[in-house]
Amino acid sequence: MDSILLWPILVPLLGGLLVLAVPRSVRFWKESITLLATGVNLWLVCSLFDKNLYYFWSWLGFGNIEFSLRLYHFSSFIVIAAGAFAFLIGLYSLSFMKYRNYLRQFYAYLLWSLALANGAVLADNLIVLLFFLEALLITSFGFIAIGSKDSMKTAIKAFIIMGITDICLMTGAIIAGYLSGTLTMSNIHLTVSGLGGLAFILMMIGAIAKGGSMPFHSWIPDAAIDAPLPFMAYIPAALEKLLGIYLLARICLDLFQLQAGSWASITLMTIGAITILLAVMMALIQKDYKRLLSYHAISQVGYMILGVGTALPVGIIGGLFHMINHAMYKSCLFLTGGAVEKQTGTTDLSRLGGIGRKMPITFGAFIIAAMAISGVPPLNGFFSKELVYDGALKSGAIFYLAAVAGSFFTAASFLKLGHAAFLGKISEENKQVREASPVMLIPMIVIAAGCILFGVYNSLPLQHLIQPILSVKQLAGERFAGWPASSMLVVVTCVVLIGALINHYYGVKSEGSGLKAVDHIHYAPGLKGIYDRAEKRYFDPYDIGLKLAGYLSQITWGIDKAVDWIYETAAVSVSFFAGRKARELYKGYYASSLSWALLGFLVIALYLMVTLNG
Amino acid sequence: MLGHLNLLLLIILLVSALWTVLTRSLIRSAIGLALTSAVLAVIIFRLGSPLAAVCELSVCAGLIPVLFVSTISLTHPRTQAEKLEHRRGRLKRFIFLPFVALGLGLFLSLMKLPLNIPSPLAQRVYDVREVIWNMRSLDLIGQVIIFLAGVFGVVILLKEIKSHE
Amino acid sequence: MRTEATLLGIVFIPLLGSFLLPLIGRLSARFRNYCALGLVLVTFLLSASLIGKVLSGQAITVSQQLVFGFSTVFTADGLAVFMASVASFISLLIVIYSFGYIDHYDHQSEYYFMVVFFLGAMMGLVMASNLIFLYIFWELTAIASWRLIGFFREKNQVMRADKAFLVTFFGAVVMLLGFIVVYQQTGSFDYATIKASLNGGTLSNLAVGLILFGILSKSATLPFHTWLPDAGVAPSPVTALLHAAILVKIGVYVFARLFVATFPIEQIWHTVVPIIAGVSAIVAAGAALVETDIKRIIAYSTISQIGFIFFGLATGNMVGVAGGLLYILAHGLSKAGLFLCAGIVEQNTHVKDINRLGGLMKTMPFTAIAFLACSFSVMGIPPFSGFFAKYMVFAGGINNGQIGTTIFFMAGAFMTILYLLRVFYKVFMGETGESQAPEGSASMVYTVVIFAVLSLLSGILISYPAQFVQAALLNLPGVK
Amino acid sequence: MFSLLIFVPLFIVMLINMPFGGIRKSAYILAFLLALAQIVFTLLAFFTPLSPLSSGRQDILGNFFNFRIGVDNLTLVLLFCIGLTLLVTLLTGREVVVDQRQRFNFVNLLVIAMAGLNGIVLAQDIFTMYVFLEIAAVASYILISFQKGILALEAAFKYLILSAAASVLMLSAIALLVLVSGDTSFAIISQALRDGSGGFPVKLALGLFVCGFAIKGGIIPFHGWLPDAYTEAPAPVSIFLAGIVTKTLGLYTLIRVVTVLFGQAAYISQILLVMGILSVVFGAWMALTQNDFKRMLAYSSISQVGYIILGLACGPGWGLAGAILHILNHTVFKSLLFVNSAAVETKTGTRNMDQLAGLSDRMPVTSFTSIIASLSAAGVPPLAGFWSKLLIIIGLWQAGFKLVAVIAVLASIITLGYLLSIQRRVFWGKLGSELLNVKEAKGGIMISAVLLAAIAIGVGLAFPFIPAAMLNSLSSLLGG
Repeated sequence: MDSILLWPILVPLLGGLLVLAVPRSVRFWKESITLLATGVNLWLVCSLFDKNLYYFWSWLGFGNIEFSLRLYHFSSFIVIAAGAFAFLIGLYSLSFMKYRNYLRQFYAYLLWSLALANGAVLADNLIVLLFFLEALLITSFGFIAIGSKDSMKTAIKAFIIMGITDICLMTGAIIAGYLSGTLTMSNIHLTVSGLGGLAFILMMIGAIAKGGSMPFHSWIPDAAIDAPLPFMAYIPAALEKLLGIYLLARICLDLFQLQAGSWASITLMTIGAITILLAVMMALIQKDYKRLLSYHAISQVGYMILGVGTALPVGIIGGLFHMINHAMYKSCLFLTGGAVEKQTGTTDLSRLGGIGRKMPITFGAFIIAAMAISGVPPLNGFFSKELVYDGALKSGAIFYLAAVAGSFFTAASFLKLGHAAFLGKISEENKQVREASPVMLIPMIVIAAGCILFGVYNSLPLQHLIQPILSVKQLAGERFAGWPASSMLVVVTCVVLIGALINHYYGVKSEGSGLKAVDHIHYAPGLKGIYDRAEKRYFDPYDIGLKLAGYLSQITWGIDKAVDWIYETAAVSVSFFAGRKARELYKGYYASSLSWALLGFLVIALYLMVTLNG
Repeated sequence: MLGHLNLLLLIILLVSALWTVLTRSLIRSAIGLALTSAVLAVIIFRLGSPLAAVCELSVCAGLIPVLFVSTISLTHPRTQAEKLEHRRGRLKRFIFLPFVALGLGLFLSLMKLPLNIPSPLAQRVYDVREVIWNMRSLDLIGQVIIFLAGVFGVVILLKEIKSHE
Repeated sequence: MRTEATLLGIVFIPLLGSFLLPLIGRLSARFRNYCALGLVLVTFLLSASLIGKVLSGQAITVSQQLVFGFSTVFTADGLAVFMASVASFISLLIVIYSFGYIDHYDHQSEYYFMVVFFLGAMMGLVMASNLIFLYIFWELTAIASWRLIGFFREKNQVMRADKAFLVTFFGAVVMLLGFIVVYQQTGSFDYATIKASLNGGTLSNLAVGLILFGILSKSATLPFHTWLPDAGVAPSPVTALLHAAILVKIGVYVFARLFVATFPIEQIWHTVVPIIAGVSAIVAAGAALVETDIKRIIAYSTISQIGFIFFGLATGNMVGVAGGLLYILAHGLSKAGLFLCAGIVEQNTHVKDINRLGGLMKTMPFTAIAFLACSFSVMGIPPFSGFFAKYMVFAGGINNGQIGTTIFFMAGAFMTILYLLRVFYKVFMGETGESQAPEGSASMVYTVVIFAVLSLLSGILISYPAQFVQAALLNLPGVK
Repeated sequence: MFSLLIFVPLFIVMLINMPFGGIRKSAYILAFLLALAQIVFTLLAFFTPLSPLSSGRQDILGNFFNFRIGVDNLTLVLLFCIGLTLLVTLLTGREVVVDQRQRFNFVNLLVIAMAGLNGIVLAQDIFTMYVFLEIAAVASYILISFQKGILALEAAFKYLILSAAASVLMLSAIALLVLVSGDTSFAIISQALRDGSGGFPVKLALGLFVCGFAIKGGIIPFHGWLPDAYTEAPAPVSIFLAGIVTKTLGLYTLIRVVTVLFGQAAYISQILLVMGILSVVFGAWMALTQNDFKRMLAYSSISQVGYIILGLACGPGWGLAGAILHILNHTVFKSLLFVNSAAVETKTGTRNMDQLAGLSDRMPVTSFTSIIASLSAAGVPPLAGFWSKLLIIIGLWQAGFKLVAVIAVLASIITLGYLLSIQRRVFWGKLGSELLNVKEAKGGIMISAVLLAAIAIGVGLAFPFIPAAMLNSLSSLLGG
């Protein structure tokens, strides 16, 4: 009974309520509350690191529905990461969100999201997990909705996608609970077969959708435009990756014993590979800073899924490492995007350019993060990708190829982005641009430093944070820290990165600007048509799904109308028809009345005669 | 021979009844009714119930036609148009009737119904006065009320017709 | 003895008191309103006062030797008190809302008369402990709803009212046949006697099937559902009352009362009923996605959600049945809130077509937020109570081994999210529609906000209703 | 004692026709008192312990004239209905038959008819019954036509023609019975029928009786006269005809002769079932298509009488008890509906429902009482009609006529359908401009409407409390 486990949930929750409770006119209150709450939370979770704690409260008392929380190595690592991001982004928002509307709501959502995320990570009972995870829907919805005037559509899109996948997750969790007879996550150990397979698929859908993988991704690019930028850095880039991949790892490692080479593993890896490729291809052609980043947020989750999906220790470690790395560099990238937006007022790449000199620190943070995401050694992204490559290659060359190709396009698109935004000629309107405020710079610098730290000194995260997640038996004595084991992979990576650089120079040379550096791919024969359609959202699974739902509802509408027709028309007209016909038999003549009476009598007499002897 | 007489009487009864119904003149219809009742009285008499026969003769053949004729005398004759209207299609509705009657007769004769039953009534013979005054006094009162009602009806309806004139 | 008086009071105070309302209405409209509120309040307090008693496992019975060999007339056990408390509480709020809503219209006395009468009939139905009394109160609710649906008395509305009455009457008389079959089988109409004479056996399938007709028609489940969307022509508090609190819950309650709490039925029904409910849930959800009249959409949503409740109750295990009952609570609160929000929108804008509405968030923010919160609860998003209800219903289904049916219901849950957000977006967001109307009157807005808050609170504090439900479900034959 | 019920009316008829000065003026009062007295008298007799057939009672007049009359519960029910209907008819007639001379005739005929009806009910002799039947019939012909309308004359004539056919059939049947048994007393005939096998003549007599009574009772396919007569008769006469005349002439006789005298054989049940179900269904269907208020009620009568026939078909048991109770209930609610139609017709001058609308605000009492009557007619609890229909359906089911029970139950939906359409077309909807000055009916109509509605409600509410013994005595008329 370690009720201290409740505090990481309660502190941000109450903080959020306080933010809302205080009148708008009190200045600095919401900001200080936010910082205080996230700070306390960070301190709290750090102090709890690597302890084993358990909290239990008989919630409903039946149906295994108990409120149990469990802190152990893996979850403490995730809550620390979440707490750190929350704190940094809270800090960043102080400046970024200034003079914006709905500030109180923004901070409340920020704190609540943290509380819910903590709850979801700490949960040791599936329903507690679902409770917190699904409640995140509301905060995300609110977050996006307050972004701009037209953001409600995106908010709804996000809500629908996540809501539907959460229902899948719920059903999967119920099946898992049914199969194992308990909802306590630490006691569930199932195999992926039969009904368990269904449960796995459903839960996996929930997890990867949380992570933002294809085909549940399409709200993220829209949200990048509509939602407030700290939201992007906070939720899709950091929290949801943490939660989604955490969940996926829990599913694959604890709840189900995923076997390497099994169909479930292949499925996961396929999803991962496809996500990597398709999303990065889309990222490549984006002309908007935030939108481009958002596609990368999707693409990178493919690596994690691919890594975890291999079901090999190296892959899993790589995937998890990539998760934390991605949370870092992607939020850093979004933060630089936010700084650019704040200072220049736009994120449209065609209106940017050359601001690197005006905003050197931002540019520097960008370079580090971009190198990290492209997998340039010795930054953290490089090491995690190498681990994933290793796992992928062991599982199948095709997955490896996809991953490497993804890496190529990632590098290419970031070269384009950096070139278009920070280098080149500065436009007239951006002449007066200045560096962002220190409150915004600190988080970027901290995170960028983190990227370098986790790269150069990668044994810190790997040995202390990630490796203990796997049991000793699973690890089988392997070590993953330090320089990658296979130098062949490193060579290939370097070749690919150099290739990307060459490609960039070729593109700039032929098209004449950084913005158009990848136009030769964009407008390549065959690709152009696909791209055009993709930009028009022909391939948006959300739209396709809605259309399908529309057809289905038309059918059911028809059924409904048909049933109604029976009551409204058929029953009524049969009755009226019968009534009219019956009346026509009696025209009101004496004769007809008499004849009917006579006929009746005859029938009765006949009947009596027939039954006479019977 | 006597059986043939009964048959003859029945045929006369049928013919006069049909004439009563089918004729277009109300007066003739009333006369037909009287005739029918008279024939019926004869039949009843022949079946051995003289009292009933007398009643039938006095009431149905005497009183009622008189009432009818006196009522009819208050009406005005039909116009030509009304006659035409009345004539049209008047009998068509009954075309099926002979066939039904014929078919029914055939059917019944084929059924060979066991209609002859021993009559317990034959063993008891009551005096008519005894029957009327001692055994069926309530019926008698009932008859009186029927007459009362009938008189009311005639009074009300005749007054009605008079007030129309 | 005192508790028996309480029990009789729950039924007869509103039932008989309602007849006074038109008389009081001749004296003072305001006083009549408060009297109506008072009657409902007394009903609620009396039912709430029994909670402690039934939680300890007791059942209160009123006995009287009557014709047909009835010996028990009313029984209040956990299930009944739960239902009575929920229904009377929701009605209480709806009456408060009516103060603001109804005071523009004629025939107010009849309105309050019928609403209170309706509640009384519901209480009688809930407490009844023999089939004939059940049927009597069942039809009393039908009469009241008939008058209420046709409240505006335009031809169209009256036709709809007649349709509702006829369809439910159809179900009811078929159900009566079912009761007669039960009588034929067991020789009694008393629950207790029937149960005793069944002696562990099951009710005949014919009886169950016939009774289901009534239940499905009253609870507006496919294929007897079409009267419910049409009943949307009624005043909004009435639709809230019909859809959320009382009318459609009757069928569900009777299902729980007869087939879960009292009589054992054959195993096949635990499969058949979920399938019917599933089809109903899907069809109605689809229709809700196509429909454009705001009240009809919410009505279809009710039909769809009722399917979930049936699913839970029909699973026949603790989690599922408890989920079904909690669903009644959750759905009652949130759906009442939705209808009352729709009522505010409709009354202030005079538009019901969602394509002609829009952007009302700006002018009626409280209504919009309340609508959204209630929608979340219906969708089953934590921490609203709908989440727990939905979870437990699904869990019940899966524990019963009905994976396929549960997947079917999953699709229903997807569509719930779609159509509710569609309504919200089209009404409160997006382009400004034809008419921009201000927020409704205070009593109306307070009521919807209270409903939204209650939806939330009942989720956060789920353990209280859940414990109540659990206590109510102990030792029932239909709950394993 | 009971023979007074025949003699007092007779005496009053004679008295008021005496050429004394003021006696004509008091005719109405006398008749009114007579009706009241009969009600009180029957109620007194009903609630004092009574042997099944009170032949041993003090009956000085009866002994003096050597009458064969007898009284049992069935008789008492009918006598009560006669008194009640007469009372209501007189009350309504006061408002409708304004002309003094006409009213005098009207009262005279009513009292004569009453003597006839009482005679039918009390008679213990088949021929006596026939004679009194003719009294009631003759009085009815004149009552239908006494207001000189050409259509009414035609209707009366039609009734006359078909009644003549009925008389022929009945007389032939009586003759056959006399042939078989040698006497006309019920006791002796019954004895003879039970002793001998009877054979074809008995069956033929039965068939003839059934057809004769069916014509009098207006059962399909023998109903040709009924709609016209009910529709075209003056309003109070319609009440009288629908309320009691056809019931006594057709149904009471059917019970007394066919069910009691002949004993319930399977083939009788079959015939009654077929006629009953035809009447129920087609009566309801034909009622559905009417636009004329009274004509709809007339067809409704056919349909309701069908239920009574169905109850009879079940034989002794709850079906028979239900049939007898339904006679009472039908008297109450159908009279009430005709009273309402009289109110509407006198105040608006039309019976065409398409020309009416929205009268509920102008005529609240009429509207309310018509709802009570309609619901009672459709068998909606807790009104009286529900219980009798319930008994009939239970009887049918127990007797094994399950399909018929289902059809009968479903037909009650059509019943409710057309009765609701009366509400919709006459009382709800928008008030037309030409109806703005309509006022509520006054005096007698109001009193009778309220009285009948109170009985309909009262019987319904009191039914569960009636002692089982009373039901049993109704259901075991055969001595079984």
